[in-house]
Amino acid sequence: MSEPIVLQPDETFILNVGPQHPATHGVLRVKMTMDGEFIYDAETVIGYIHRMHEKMAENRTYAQYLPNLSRLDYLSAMAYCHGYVLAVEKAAAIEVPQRAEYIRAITVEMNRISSHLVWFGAFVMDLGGFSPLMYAFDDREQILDLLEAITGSRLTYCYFRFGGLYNDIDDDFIEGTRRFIKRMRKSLKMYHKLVTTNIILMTRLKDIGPVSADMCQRYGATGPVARGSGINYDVRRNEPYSVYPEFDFDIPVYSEGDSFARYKVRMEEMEQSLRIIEQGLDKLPDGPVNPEKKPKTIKLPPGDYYTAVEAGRGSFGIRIVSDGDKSPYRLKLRSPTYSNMHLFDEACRGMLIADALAFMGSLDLVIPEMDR
Amino acid sequence: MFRYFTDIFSGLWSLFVGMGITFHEFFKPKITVHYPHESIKMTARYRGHIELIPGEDGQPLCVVCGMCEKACPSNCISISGEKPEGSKKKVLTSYKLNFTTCSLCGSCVDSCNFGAVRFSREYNLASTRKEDYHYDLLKRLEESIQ
Amino acid sequence: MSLTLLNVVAAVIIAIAFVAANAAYLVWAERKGAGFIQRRPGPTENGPWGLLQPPVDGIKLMTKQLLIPGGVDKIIFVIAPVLAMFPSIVSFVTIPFSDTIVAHNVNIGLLMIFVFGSMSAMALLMGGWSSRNKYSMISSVRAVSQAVAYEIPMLITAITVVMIAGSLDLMDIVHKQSGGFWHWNIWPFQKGLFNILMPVSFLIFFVCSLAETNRAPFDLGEAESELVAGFHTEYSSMGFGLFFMGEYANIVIGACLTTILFLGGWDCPFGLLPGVWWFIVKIYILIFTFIWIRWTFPRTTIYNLLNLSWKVLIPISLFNLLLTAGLLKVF
Amino acid sequence: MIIETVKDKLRDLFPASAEPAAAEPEAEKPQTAKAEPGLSDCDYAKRGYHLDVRVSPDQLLTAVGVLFDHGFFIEAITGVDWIKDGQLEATYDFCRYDFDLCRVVVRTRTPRANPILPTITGIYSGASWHERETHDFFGIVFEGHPHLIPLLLPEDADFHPLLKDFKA
Repeated sequence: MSEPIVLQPDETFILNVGPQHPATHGVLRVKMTMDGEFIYDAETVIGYIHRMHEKMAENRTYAQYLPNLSRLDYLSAMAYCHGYVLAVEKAAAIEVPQRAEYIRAITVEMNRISSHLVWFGAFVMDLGGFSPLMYAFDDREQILDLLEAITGSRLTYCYFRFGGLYNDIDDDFIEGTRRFIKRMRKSLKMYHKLVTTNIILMTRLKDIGPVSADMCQRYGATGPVARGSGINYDVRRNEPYSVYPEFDFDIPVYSEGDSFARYKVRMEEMEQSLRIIEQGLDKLPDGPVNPEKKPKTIKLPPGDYYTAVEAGRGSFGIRIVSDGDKSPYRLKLRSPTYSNMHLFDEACRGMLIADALAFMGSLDLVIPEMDR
Repeated sequence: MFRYFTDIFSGLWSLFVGMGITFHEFFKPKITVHYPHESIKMTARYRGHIELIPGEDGQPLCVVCGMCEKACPSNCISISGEKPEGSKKKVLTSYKLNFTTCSLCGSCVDSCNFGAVRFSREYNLASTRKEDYHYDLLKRLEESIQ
Repeated sequence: MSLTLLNVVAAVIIAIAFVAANAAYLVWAERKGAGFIQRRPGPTENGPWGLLQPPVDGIKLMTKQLLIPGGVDKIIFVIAPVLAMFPSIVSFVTIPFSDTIVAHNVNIGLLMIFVFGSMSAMALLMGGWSSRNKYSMISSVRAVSQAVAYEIPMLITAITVVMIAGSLDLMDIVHKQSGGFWHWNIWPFQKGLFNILMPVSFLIFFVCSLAETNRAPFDLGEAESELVAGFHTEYSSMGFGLFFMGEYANIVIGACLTTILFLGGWDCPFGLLPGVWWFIVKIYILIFTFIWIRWTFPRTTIYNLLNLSWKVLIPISLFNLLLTAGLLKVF
Repeated sequence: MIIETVKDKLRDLFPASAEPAAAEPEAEKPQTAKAEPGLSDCDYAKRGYHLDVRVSPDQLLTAVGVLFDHGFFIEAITGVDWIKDGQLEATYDFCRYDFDLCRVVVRTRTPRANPILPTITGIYSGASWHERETHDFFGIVFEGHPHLIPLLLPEDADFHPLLKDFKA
């Protein structure tokens, strides 16, 4: 890393990165004030694909809102649906069969791996390496095939229902998942040899984009961004929900706070997710996946309810304010990327543009989720 | 000084390891499917747009209860039926699906208590006009039976 | 006199044809290679194995409108792509493919190639500067600092070889290495001197030619994930096409030069049947390595690149120069 | 326990209702009734948070400052339009990074006709976007916010879509 450079505010020019730029992965715009190749100041402009999901919730019944959740973060749609069904089940006191909870955990973890694989590929592509993207997509394709076989779609699953699931899993899925776990472990080793230990990648990521724990607190960063800064925070552990207390898994935490720490956190999370899936398949109980009596119309008792789950990118929270009607009075979606991206403005000051874009990649952005 | 050379050497070695992996991948079989020339098997639970299920007499099983219409989050289903003289059941006269706003969530299939709708297996839909996606599912059913 | 003029004209025409054909089919090879490395088939639709893809691409590029954005420095903007292509064609005139196949051998051939090689950095600077685009401007500045940093170790390494051969004439350099692969400059023992740094020299030269041609992992000028398309962001149609062909022509020159300086030119590895085919085989192996590297590694940043050049490549190549000079004096 | 510490600190804000706010029956009545300032424990298993702090706008900064000092991070800021009361409520969610789980909700209300609240960007820098978003959706003006321009809505948006009387 170069010495800190004193930037001259009067010799700057403004560089508009985005809304259409290869590194922004969607329509995100960063207005950078540049001094040569160094960033003097940056202002992130979001909202280009804002769809007002929160207003939609007010006009729909609880069940009708289910498909919307997959459209927030299209890469780990399962976790978002999970958060929503958990929130409603908690408030309406709906019992969920154990088998359904296990299948939920398994599919959510598979989706987390697929989401991290896209991040891995796209991140290395941000850094200029192309082939890892293709290898990662090859592995992700296996997950999508498995999930497609049980849910019927490849990206916007809409698989969870209040109190249960859309339908049960079959033996093919279990067998296929076990095969996938073996394959994925092999691929992860390959990724480590090809990418993690690569000297070019290491020099590009080490000491780049430091995010301190204090900054995380001020901005409310969660997920791998916080865990890369030495904060041991994972909603699955800190605030156990669903059947996660019954699994034995580690939360990878690195204290460096640089892009490489975030990279390592996500790579290890994939391994931990594999462990969870394996245990889930071993422990999978028999029984129905839907409650005896499926609730027809759902009405929550008046009051407000908060539920958080660990999505692919951090803590995803749902606040439902109910007035006893069959649609929510107010529904707030707390998306993790929104908070994670917010610290970019402060953190990227004084960086080279190439480093800043690598840093942006390490935050793992999904723009539709940020804009909602 | 020693560190300087070990750094260079280990860096160089990591590069050669990476090249070894890509060289290995070079000779592995291809994994892509050449879409128009070949296609993959469709899964049993594939979600296409919905279609009506015919009964044994070839008529739709639908009893025009309107549950799917109500369940749809984006109001893309509109159905109507009438009660013919001397019959107890309502008979479906039209089942319109506006596929432009459908998000394939399956709420309609879930909500149907009579098992009258299911997902079709249509996947290669392409058109330049919006109107082509306003389906008349009843007509589609009649055509498929003929 | 007229005969010589005719010679030169014919040579230039052949060189242009060779460069164009190479550039076109290297794009194909690049895409095929990338595809194979990434486990997909690459272009397949046009002709057998997609072999008709390059002409089709060429037609597409030529039929597109040549857009000149408002506010650009028109003259420089138009000259830049030509300047990217021109030096590589001229360089080919002096490159000997075999004992007999050389357009016009000059006794300072190596120097001439380096002179024209430096001009390609000029083209990038002019293209980026005149485009009136901030990305292009950053890219052009990067390209120049990169060219400056990498020409030094490249030249020093070349001088080492020139000292061993005792000539700037490319023909002579190849002749000195004839008679089996153990005589090539890449190996530590040849002509009675024992210089263990020669393989390192070869690596340095190869890395420098990667950087010199703006190839990954040193494609900072283009850096599509940072600078959109770098210096040719604003170019369309054949303006872009010329930059593109210039890049591939430079790759061929880099491979030719590496082959001549270190791999014995058209010399057979076993001392049998020397000829142009060996030369072709060698340069295409090197070009494959270029492609292979591009699809394996991520891109470096500008300061890592300068660190590598000034802290690693230049000291080692300088040391090698001294060592070789000393050894030549002693033996 | 962090809950006790925070509660003790926050109780200073409410001299009048310092006596057992916790004793307040866990409301099944509509939210609108719980408008008066106070502090109450919540059933975590049902509500999803432990502590419900209702402050008046001028106490907001003190309450948030207490939470910042105790290592809370900001989850989200949002609003609720209580159109029947003629009030807008701003809701601040806080949580902690360590295993001493404690979720705190700070609410404050402001009249619907002229919604003005102090900004907390001085304490939590990350509140900036959340406040801008709340400004977009509800029209609440955060006084002292450095850059209160539309974030998610278009730059020239003059409507506030999450107000209950908003018609598209």
